[in-house]
Amino acid sequence: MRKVYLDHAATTPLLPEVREAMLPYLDELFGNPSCLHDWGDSAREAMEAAREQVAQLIGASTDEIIFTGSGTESNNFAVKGLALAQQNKGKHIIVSAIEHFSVLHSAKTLEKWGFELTEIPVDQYGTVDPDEVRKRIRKDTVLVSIMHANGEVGTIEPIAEIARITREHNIHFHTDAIASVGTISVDVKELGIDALSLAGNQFYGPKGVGALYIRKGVRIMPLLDGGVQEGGRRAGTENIPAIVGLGKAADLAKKDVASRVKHLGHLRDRLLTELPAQIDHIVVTGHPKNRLPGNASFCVEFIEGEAMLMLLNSQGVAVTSGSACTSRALKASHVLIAMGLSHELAQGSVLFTFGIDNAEGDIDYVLEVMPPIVERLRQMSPLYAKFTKTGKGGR
Amino acid sequence: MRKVYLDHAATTPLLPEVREAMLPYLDELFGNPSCLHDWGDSAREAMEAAREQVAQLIGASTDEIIFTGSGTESNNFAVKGLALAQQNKGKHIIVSAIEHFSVLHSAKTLEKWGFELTEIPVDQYGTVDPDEVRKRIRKDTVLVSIMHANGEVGTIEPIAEIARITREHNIHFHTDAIASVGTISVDVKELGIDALSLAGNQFYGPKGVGALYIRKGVRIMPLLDGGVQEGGRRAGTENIPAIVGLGKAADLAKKDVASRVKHLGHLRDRLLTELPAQIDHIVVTGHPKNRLPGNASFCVEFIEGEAMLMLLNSQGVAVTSGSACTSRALKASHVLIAMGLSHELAQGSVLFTFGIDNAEGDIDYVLEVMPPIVERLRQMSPLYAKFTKTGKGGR
Amino acid sequence: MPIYSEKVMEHFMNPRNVGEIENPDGTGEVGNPVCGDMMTFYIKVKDNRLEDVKFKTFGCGAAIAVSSMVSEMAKGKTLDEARKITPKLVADELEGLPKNKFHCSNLGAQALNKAIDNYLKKQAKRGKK
Amino acid sequence: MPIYSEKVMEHFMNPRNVGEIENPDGTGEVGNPVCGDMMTFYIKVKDNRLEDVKFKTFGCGAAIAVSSMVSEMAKGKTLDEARKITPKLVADELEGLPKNKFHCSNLGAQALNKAIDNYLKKQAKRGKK
Ligand SMILES: Cc1ncc(COP(=O)(O)O)c(C=O)c1O
Ligand SMILES: Cc1ncc(COP(=O)(O)O)c(C=O)c1O
Repeated sequence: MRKVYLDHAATTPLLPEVREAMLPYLDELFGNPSCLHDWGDSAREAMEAAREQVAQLIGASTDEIIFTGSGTESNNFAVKGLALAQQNKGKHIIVSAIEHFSVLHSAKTLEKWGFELTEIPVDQYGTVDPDEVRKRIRKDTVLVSIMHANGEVGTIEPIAEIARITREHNIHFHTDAIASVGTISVDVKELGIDALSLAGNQFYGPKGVGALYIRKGVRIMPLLDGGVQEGGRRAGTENIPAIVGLGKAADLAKKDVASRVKHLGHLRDRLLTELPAQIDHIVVTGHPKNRLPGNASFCVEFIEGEAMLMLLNSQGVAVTSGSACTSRALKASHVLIAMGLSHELAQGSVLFTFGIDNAEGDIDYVLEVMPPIVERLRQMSPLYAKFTKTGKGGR
Repeated sequence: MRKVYLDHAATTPLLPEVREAMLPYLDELFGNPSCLHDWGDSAREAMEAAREQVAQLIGASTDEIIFTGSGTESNNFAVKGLALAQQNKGKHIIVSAIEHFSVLHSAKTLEKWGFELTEIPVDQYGTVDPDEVRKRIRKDTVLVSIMHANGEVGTIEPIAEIARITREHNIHFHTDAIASVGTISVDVKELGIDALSLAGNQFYGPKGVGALYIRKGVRIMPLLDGGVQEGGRRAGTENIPAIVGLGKAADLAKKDVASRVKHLGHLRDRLLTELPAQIDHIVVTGHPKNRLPGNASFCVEFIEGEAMLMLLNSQGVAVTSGSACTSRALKASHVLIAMGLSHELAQGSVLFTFGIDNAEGDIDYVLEVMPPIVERLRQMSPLYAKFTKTGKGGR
Repeated sequence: MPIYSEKVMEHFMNPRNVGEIENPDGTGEVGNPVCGDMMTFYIKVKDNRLEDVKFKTFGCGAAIAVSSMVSEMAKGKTLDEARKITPKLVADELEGLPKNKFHCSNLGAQALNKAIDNYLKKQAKRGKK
Repeated sequence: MPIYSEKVMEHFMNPRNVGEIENPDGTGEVGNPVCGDMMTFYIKVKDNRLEDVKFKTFGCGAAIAVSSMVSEMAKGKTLDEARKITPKLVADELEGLPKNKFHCSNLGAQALNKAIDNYLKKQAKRGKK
């Protein structure tokens, strides 16, 4: 059976070059970069080279890059660390309603710690209106955190516009660019932001490593206290193999970003147009234009996402869904709900995310296996029965 | 030139079996365990098998193991998370004066957040007296955190005795066992503790992964907010290759712990006796009996540790030092100072930590190269000159 | 390690008794799409026995497998016997369900019970007439 | 990537002018072992020129390399010229020092200056006699 991985939003495979770059650091070059002997020297050298590669990818300088253990850690670090460092100035923060939980729940933790939290709504496409941010800024606002691109629906936010507003008001602005860095070009200077999160396993680098860009001069409280690694801002023995892998992935992304955008964009556009041509009562979610090149997300009416996902998996196709049943907490995607979709429609969520290894044949295969799956589940669905009998219950 | 790595306290190399176990997860088995398709299933299966291996190593059950990104993260998570979860009960915590900075600085952060902190002193061997803990327990004490073994001087603490006291008082007890797990046998039930930190790269497993044992029923606040990974207690895409490696390292450690203790203990004892036989004015630091089998730590009078370290490195020998000059913050080891050593003596710190690959020949080599290095630095030392002329300045 | 047992997967992939019964003797509908799952059971009763059981389900793999299993367990049983199909029994027959999916087995048993209630209510009405 | 430049390593591994001068014309001692480094400089002066410079140093690699470099830079210079050996010059000659080791170059220049001070004080005393 054909095996087609279309869940690159969840995690990406390692590029062979990335794996090759890592291997020596899982072997004889196992040193700890804090050490002053040869083993430490090699590790330090590798780490600083990787820092340069990551800095290059996003247009930062090396002393603005802090390595972390994951995208989630970068987001927790940024949101909590930037807010706590400024609590004498004010205790109000702003995030969007469609942030990843690592931002949203960090913000809620700050709420427990005495901060006030404003969630900015989004429109039907999942876009944040910069004016809405402007309206909600208060005298005591110290941090705005709005994601660069949403991994679930692919929508790219107008970060540069928002950053212009936060700069006018002298408020720190963090953006979660975990879903975008390495896939589309991201430049911290062009965006004009103060902090940015990225993660290795979103662009063919390893798991267990992320980075936080933090603009020179911006103060942040550590999330991980301990030794003086990373200039005292992030303690703990550095994960050198993963850091080296992240560096290599950054290097390759920088070189290949234009061709990635083109290749992924083509696959996405095919699926976005051809799947609805074959299946009735299916809705594209996310922004029609400003969206990640690899993201094709839909809601299929009258059926539920987990069942779709499992039947696709039985045909060798790996996808994900924002339905309540697929989440361990049994809640429909907060992103889809914030975009104004009904819970019923959100239940039919299915998300295809492409990677650089996917090819035309993969789209053909999806177009072949998906319609019968939808048909089969609809034949089982009491909602579809009601709709076909009464014409009611559709959108 | 012979290359002899004697800095296993800083980090250990990967065992070949560990590396082999990891490789498939850096390759085709790259899935995210939160996903419901085949790629996710393989990742989840590997992760749960590793959890079982780690649980086995320390006598815990699988639902008591939370994977983290490092030893430092485990310590931050435990200290902050256990204290914050109980702040309605009380706001006093107790740690020892020789904790690793990831515990000590976490405790200081809690102090900033309104907790009160008591540091327990240690004796000349770095041992915590359980009675000192008992004396300092207050009505509002909610957490005691004392390390199982100190990585710098090797001293093993009387954890079971202390745990008996904290249990009497119904206070949670966390122990940082990062320096001991995998090297000596550690059983959470025998120790009678509520939480325990361990890290992969201390026992031939990978960097970038740690674990926190947390006894069933003990509540903890997350350090990393976000998704519902690890039962909602530690968010972020799991670092599967590293987790698999940690599991394998745990499995090997469980099998080999007795032979490791014997082998390392023998090397340690040789150096602890033979080096002072060859070099005058050298002091063994740490406990003479209750000490980690791989740890031989000394202070050499009249000379400074970084210079020793560099000259040893020029002979191919990798060691570490607790001298002020070797620390990026230019402070002598707080452990040595807490044990009552003078700053002058602490400057002469040199730490040899053995690993399972070390052999008799490595000791012979150290005994060959070390005395001339000490002699050479002493010839350069104004303190030594003063001592030889006046007999003053020695201990 | 799939989250579902082999038995759940088998029933999900090949669900028994999917469909509607024309002129059913009783129907039971539970759940709603907001909370994720929705099941409608149709029964045909003869001599106090479930001669036929069919269902339609909107929901996850567990919901579909539970529906299939309940329909299979119920078919041929007397109404009293069918009442004794508890969520626990259904989950056991399916070789277990993930903790967060256990509510699906509640739904299945409920839907069947509702269909029986519906049948009995209709009977009572008919008796009155 | 070693933390030290090649030049620092070279001076550390082969320090010039280690030792004491018998009956020195001046000595300068700076630092103390608590803060990590301690240096003693010995000078021999002839015709207002540093005819010989020697040192003893307790300290890290940087401290030893700095001592060696300062001694080498100073040797043969007039006292006035030797006064102009600034920490910055020393660090530059050593092809840089890690940020947290820059204080070592201060110590080196200070010790030399102290030795010159000591020489001048002795001269002044002798002059008075
Ligand atoms: C936008 C965004 N933020 C944060 C994360 C969290 O990353 P991780 O789970 O790897 O820590 C993700 C993961 O997909 C993401 O897409
Ligand atoms: C006792 C102890 N605790 C904590 C740590 C911190 O571990 P890491 O730097 O790997 O996070 C170490 C590291 O050597 C240790 O020895």
